[in-house]
Amino acid sequence: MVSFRTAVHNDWCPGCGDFGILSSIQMALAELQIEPSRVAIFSGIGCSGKTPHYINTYGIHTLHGRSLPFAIGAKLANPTLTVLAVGGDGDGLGIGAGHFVNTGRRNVDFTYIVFDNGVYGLTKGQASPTLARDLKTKSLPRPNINDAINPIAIAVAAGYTFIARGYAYDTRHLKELIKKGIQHKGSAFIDVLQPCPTYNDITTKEWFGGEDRIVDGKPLPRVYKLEDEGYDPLVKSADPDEASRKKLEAIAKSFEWGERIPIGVFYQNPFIPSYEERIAARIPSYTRSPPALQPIADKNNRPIASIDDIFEEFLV
Amino acid sequence: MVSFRTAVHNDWCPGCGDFGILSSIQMALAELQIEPSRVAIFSGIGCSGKTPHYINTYGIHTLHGRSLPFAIGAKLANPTLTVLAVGGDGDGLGIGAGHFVNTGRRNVDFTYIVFDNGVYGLTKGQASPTLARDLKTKSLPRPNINDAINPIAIAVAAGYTFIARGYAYDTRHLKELIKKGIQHKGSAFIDVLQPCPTYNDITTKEWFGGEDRIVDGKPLPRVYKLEDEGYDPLVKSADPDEASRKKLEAIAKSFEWGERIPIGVFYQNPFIPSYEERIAARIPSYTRSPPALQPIADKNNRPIASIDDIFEEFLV
Amino acid sequence: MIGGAQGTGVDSSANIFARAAAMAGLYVFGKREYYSNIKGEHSYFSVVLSESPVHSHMDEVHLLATFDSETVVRHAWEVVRGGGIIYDSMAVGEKISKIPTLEKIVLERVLSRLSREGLGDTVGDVLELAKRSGVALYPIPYMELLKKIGEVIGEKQLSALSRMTNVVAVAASFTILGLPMSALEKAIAQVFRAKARVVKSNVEAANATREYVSRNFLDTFPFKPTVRPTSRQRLFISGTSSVALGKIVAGCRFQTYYPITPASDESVYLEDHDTFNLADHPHIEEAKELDGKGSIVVVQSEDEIAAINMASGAALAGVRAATATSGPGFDLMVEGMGFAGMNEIPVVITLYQRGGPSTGLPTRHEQGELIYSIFGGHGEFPRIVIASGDIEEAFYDTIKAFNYAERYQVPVVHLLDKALANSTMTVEIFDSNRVNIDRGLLHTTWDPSKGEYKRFAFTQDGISPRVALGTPNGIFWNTGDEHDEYGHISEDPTIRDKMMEKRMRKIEVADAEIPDSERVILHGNPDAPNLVLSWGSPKGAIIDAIDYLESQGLHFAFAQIKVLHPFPTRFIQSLLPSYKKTICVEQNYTGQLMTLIRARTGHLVDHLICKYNGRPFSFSELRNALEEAVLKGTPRIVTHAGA
Amino acid sequence: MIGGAQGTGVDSSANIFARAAAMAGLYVFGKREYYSNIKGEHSYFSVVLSESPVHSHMDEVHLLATFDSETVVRHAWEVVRGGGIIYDSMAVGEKISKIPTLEKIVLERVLSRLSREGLGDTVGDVLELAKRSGVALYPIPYMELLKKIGEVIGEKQLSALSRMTNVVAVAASFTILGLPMSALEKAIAQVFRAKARVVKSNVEAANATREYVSRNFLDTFPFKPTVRPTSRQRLFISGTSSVALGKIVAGCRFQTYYPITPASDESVYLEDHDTFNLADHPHIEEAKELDGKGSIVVVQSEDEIAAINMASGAALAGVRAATATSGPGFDLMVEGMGFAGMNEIPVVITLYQRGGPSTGLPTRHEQGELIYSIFGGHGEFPRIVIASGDIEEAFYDTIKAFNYAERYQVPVVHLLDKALANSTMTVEIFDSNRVNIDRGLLHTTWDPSKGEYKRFAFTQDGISPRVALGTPNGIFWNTGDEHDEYGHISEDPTIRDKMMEKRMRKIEVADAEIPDSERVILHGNPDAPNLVLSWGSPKGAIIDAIDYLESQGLHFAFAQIKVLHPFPTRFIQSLLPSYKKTICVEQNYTGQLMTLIRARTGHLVDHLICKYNGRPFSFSELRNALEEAVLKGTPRIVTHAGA
Ligand SMILES: Cc1ncc(C[n+]2csc(CCOP(=O)(O)OP(=O)(O)O)c2C)c(N)n1
Ligand SMILES: Cc1ncc(C[n+]2csc(CCOP(=O)(O)OP(=O)(O)O)c2C)c(N)n1
Ligand code: SF4
Ligand code: SF4
Ligand SMILES: [Mg+2]
Ligand SMILES: [Mg+2]
Repeated sequence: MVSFRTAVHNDWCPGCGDFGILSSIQMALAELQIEPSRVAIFSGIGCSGKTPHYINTYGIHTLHGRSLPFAIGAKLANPTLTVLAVGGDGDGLGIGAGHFVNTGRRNVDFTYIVFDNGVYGLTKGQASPTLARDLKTKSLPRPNINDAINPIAIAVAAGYTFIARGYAYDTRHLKELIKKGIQHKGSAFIDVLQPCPTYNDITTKEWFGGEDRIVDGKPLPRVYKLEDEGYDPLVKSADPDEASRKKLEAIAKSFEWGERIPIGVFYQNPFIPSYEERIAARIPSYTRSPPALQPIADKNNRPIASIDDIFEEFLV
Repeated sequence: MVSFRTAVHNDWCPGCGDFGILSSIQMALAELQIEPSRVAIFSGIGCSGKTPHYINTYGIHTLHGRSLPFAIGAKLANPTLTVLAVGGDGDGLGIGAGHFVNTGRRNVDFTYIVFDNGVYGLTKGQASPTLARDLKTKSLPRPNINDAINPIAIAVAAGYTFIARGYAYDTRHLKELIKKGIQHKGSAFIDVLQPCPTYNDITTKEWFGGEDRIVDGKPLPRVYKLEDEGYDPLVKSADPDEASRKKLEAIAKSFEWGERIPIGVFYQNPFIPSYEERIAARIPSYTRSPPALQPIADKNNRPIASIDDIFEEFLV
Repeated sequence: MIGGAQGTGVDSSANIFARAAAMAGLYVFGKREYYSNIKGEHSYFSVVLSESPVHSHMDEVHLLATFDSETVVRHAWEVVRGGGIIYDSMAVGEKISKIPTLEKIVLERVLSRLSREGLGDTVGDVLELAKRSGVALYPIPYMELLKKIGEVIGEKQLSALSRMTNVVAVAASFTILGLPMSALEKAIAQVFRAKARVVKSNVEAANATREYVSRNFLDTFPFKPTVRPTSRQRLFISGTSSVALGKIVAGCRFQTYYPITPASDESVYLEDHDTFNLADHPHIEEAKELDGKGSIVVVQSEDEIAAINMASGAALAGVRAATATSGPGFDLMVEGMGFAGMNEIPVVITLYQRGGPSTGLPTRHEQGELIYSIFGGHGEFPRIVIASGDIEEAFYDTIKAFNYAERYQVPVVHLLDKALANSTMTVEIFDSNRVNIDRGLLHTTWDPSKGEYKRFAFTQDGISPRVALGTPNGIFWNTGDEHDEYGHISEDPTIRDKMMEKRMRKIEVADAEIPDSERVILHGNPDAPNLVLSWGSPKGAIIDAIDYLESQGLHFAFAQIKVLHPFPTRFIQSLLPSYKKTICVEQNYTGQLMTLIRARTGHLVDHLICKYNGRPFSFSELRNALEEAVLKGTPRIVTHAGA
Repeated sequence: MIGGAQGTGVDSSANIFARAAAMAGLYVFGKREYYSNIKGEHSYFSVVLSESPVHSHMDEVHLLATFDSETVVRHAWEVVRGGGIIYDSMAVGEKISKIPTLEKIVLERVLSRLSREGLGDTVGDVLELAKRSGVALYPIPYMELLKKIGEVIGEKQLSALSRMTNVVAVAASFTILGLPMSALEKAIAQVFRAKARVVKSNVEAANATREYVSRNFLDTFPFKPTVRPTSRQRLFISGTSSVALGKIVAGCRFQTYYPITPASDESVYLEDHDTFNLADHPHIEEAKELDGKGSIVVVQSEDEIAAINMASGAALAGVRAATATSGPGFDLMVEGMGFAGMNEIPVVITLYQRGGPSTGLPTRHEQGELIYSIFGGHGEFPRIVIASGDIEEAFYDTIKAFNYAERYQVPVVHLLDKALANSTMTVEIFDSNRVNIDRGLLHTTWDPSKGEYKRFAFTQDGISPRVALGTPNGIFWNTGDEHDEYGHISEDPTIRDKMMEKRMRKIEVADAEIPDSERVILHGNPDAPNLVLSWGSPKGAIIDAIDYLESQGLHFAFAQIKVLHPFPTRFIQSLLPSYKKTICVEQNYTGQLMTLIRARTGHLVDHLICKYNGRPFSFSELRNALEEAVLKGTPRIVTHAGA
């Protein structure tokens, strides 16, 4: 199996949930047997933003909150690439929330993984948009003043067609989610519960693992798998009413938090055309000859586009 | 009753839905008997953005997509003001979507009215984020390539505590919604269906009014009132499960579109503390003495803040 | 000049008129003014016709065609002695104060002037005043005439008929100007292409109007242009369309935009023309495979931040990518531009300047972003900034912008402005054979035997071999952080120094490589004692003005600076001392080119002619201002023309 | 110098050390270097102690205190002959190549140097080399010593003990430097305030260490500072805290921020101190009503766009409002800044410059935004840009920023930088009596008998009476569009001209009103033949360097420009000709002040000393560079010090 590792020194804190996400991505790509040079991973800024440097594919570590526009630009220019975007919760749902919402409207075929740790890690632990109100992590001088947003519900309302939640320490499960996300034709959003041992002492590995609730001598984990309870996220027809029903189920599930926290696929709708398909409906040659693969000059470096017939409307 | 009219020439197109929203706002303020100088209305850029110039209150016509941060800044600086924000769907849900989502986390006590016309009016009719995919308004060279987002569902997921939809041509109903929104303690979001006769020839006044479906010689309107069907949007206890149930009902209602389009209040939760209350929990003097009302200098223009005790930590 | 309320067809009638005049063999320059409004506010077109090439509009109006009272009230004053006004004979009784869209300040100005002349307060009084100053009046009973036409073409609906008011006004103008109706018919046919019925009824209306005008008015109009029919075809085209065509020819295959005036016209045009033919060169195998079709993907993004960053993402995938915007949108793009600078991504930003600051005057003109486009964005990174002087240049410069971007692997800001964007002009047919495509060090494959691929390999000239995402053996990384040759984050001070120097060296190389002749165009009289310096769209009015002044014995050379960054320092430095008086002409308050020249050369230009009321320089005011600068020595001249 | 891995207490030990030295009566300057990383990467503090005021760090290290091998390997080279290195005696055998956080390029440098000297590849070899060049070695068996201490204080947990490594290193340094342990005890007590147990065990550890060091090493350290106890207290404070205190005193009651290094420390500090006392002036009625408490609302926004616009919204409500950010955030603020300029909103932007472009070197130093802060944002609008030279100035300048903002009703950019933000320094206690609050034309009521309120009333000096939202009879409008005196949209060209002139006039008025003495500070020898020109934080190193060079017979005057816009053109123009050589010193690549001086005065400064490797100028390198500029005449000198 091809390795997706790089020799770059990884400087995340010991025990950071990011490691689990990184290896899940690497495993998913390896198992899907994608040639490393056919993949491009875009990230934002944050601890999470460093991820692409640790993966042996094209890695574009963009600006804070902007991984989605970059990723979409690249994918639309060359739809033959496998495109992923990764980044923090502050990055994607705080400063990047506008792109997050509007990306749902397009259904570009790519996969977006949010490292959801409840804090702004790299800037020393301020509250991120997913931290619940009144929580006071050890990095905060006062309890959090803002309510948390619900990323799963927003993704549903925005129009994502594959919506899932993973857990950073269940790499095998997360890897499968990522594989499904990549294989899904359309925009896949995966919210990953990612403990940050340095700043977030509330939603910790121990808490998710239920180490505070010992039953029969064993911790009773808070995290459970939707698929284990027979939850079916898949829309099976193009009927919009079915989609609406499934969306409501997904949102209902997203409200579960605290004692039981679902992970797995919340919603998947394969019946919405991807943006690439929508472009192809306008521009028939798009699939065969997308922007990045079109020739633009001849061997003498002369432009090959001919605008003579366009001139018609301007000739006087 | 005080008049909220100004002498400024109104240059909206004849028949524009904006007129109905404007007069609903004016009536709501007048009926609530708020003194004009106690109100500040913030707007974005677009046809809708011109609204404050036509209302005799403090009117701040801000930048494209930025009415919410301005409004929130003013309200938090002086919570004794009645603050409204108004703007287009492109303004609020396109370029402004990040503020829209993150404003839900705060529950600042103000009212936000979106003029939802499906197009970017002032820039000549491009598709806005609420226009459904494949629709081709007369202003578009090709059918719309993006899916519409669902503003009601996003507002729910983001945390708004009062969520309603109005119709620009039912000014009496809309006026009541606006009054309720203003009276609600927290962030009120009102999505207003606003026909744009110049560019949007699809979701027109005639369409909303059902003039294409004549029953018994009368048009059968698409728009109906939630309250007429006994829908109850109000959360009645602080129990989060009740709130979750009401949220799901609101979202379920938001999926109705096409043959029947609900207007009215979708969701209201009076149990979430406002941002002002949250600040007051940190800063006890906030309510009595908010930022804009604090004295900062004595009569000789000397600063009155004393930092001597803060020095303690720095003294060497 | 043609004026009326927005949304009533001012645009299309001006378009028909100008096109018809051009088809008759004249050179045409058209300028459009409109409010930031969709319907109802006043808008007007000024069209200059000439037997020789013309590059600007003038303040003097010779023939004013109006549909509504507002246009009469606003513009009658501009008509010269001997000129004429076409107007609706039914509207003369209207009270001026009843015109809702007339600003209070304008209303007061008009009424006080009328009362000073002992006149009343109606539209008719304005016309009376015009008549007193030697202007010919051409009252036309639009509705009556249209009804008659309706009888001929079998159309009774008033709304359909009134849509032809435009053509009536145009045909009346054509008749008064003595221009051939055949050209008008041709223009109508072109504009209403594919709508045969519309063409037919408009032609009927035009003919009926001609008949009416010939019958009712004496043929004494003194400003008739001489028509010399020519077989050479030209283009009659606007700035935004010219840039759009430039992008297609340049090989730009990905464009992003967020709607904004006046930039989005370009993107909407491209959207409308997103597939096009490829030239039938026998040796282009690829063209055949594509059935001879090329295409450009145009994406309307959620904001300008997304627009620039999507374009950069696409550029990383190897396509020539661009975005187009105006001031407020550019503000939101500077962070992304910095990323492109840091990661050496060739991306083109087409920046249509408009009246600022802030939302400013969204539909009006200004050149406010010269210094900003050179220094905007935090930190220091290489970029190239170019400005086009007219619609024809805009086409060729667009192609250059992409060549610079790829050759130097930098973001390129292509400065245009509202005046250029919304003007229309007769130009020589664009010649794609004059241009070439320079993709710089873009490698389509990477041979690993040449060594490991390093995206930011240190090289002599700072330019590193580039590959697109997806290239086998070409894996690289990008980061906005300082980085090593692979593109991995590095905070090492030595690497930092080398990387910073590598990037900045590219601008030194560009400065050395791009010839002065491409960076500064010298116009006018090279032996003149006076030198005008300018950039961008004032070019047209300057050329027309110095041309005129030359004939009056005042001599000017004119250096049009096209590459603003890297600034042609050596050339300008050597040029300046040869002139007695130097004069900057630009449309902003502070004199940004003047500041830039001083920053780069130390030289303080003697005079500044500037304007910031939102209306472009006219030939007339530059003629006067240049004269004043040279003859009276006024150091700062602010001009104010335009309504 | 104290170094170690991030997250292991380098910060707090440096803090204790520096504070203790200051408490002993010394002047202290501390500089902090760290990676954009949370845990594990190398970070270090350099602390300069002096009997007289000190304003900068130096390259030469006299005593290096290390906890980890990496610090030894990176910094041993910087220790001067006669200096000393404190290190963990257990780590000498470690292979250098095993240090994971050492960049390849550093590793290679170190290994090749060792092998050139015929040495091996362990930490011990580095120490051996140091010893060969006359450096004293102070091996300390940290763990062993800590265990012993543990026995004394009854603590067995290793993790708790190892947290005291810091104090051991500090106490060892104190002992070697011959500084009084009483000061160290005081500093420990202050830093661990409220944690009595921690204080106690740390003091025990310090004493045990002193004993160990005295017992094991000869007291021969040659660089001992002389301690002259003083009764006058001073502050030992960082740049971000200094600005925060300035905001409280200035009356800033609303601050917004979005997290970003190095700016957010200021906002987090304010959040932590959001209520404070009001002075007990008997005549302040209001203060009593508020129970003597003032407060500031600090809002963490969703992005920097929201941050600037919330601050403007608050400013409209009448409060003094500010936002603080760094380069990338400032990019996102320029549109909002333009709105504030257009609507004459007084808002303060505290801009902490850091290494650019793009994400750049987020935790490193640069002065990259001078020109950008003056010209950033589309179109032209008035603003004021000021820069502080050191931590003490930063306090007073913060108050000035608000006064300028309200007096001229403009956005003010207050330029600071990473070096200033994260340095700590002993300064005189801030004196609030030296400052006043100037709220300009802010009216708390509007008397309608004075006439209708017009927010943008045309006045002589362009400044209009201002009221806050909510003021009875004061209703006004704002719009980013050009507007009339009420704030309603206007596209009339005449109003446009007048409004543009009104706004821009305010900057002319500021230029006329703000005295030169407030805009340029002259330091050094006024009769010197050489003039240094600079802005911002290089001030400290320049003062120390020219002070030293003066004693060496090289004379310099130094003009520190504090108000960068409006630029003190007349003053600088009159100053420059009096000097033989002029030298710009600044931390960027292109020489932005040099460019600005040329743009404003036409004068080309003779020499540029610049640096862009992310580390601030040291006293040492400026001493050398200034000498080189003057003696060798090198026109451009780039310096490279710092690890
Ligand atoms: C425009 C801009 N604003 C602010 C920053 C500073 N910044 C760097 S990382 C970061 C937050 C990271 O938080 P998150 O996205 O949750 O990622 P995490 O570190 O938790 O993985 C911020 C605000 C920036 N780089 N750019
Ligand atoms: C940053 C920025 N980008 C673009 C624009 C141009 N612009 C003006 S109005 C408008 C769209 C308005 O659409 P919408 O918000 O739906 O309001 P409507 O006109 O439909 O009421 C845009 C994009 C702008 N003013 N600022
Ligand atoms: S700060 Fe938190 S998120 Fe960042 S690397 Fe450390 S543990 Fe991970
Ligand atoms: S364009 Fe549409 S939204 Fe704008 S004023 Fe006209 S009708 Fe109303
Ligand atoms: Mg995070
Ligand atoms: Mg709209």
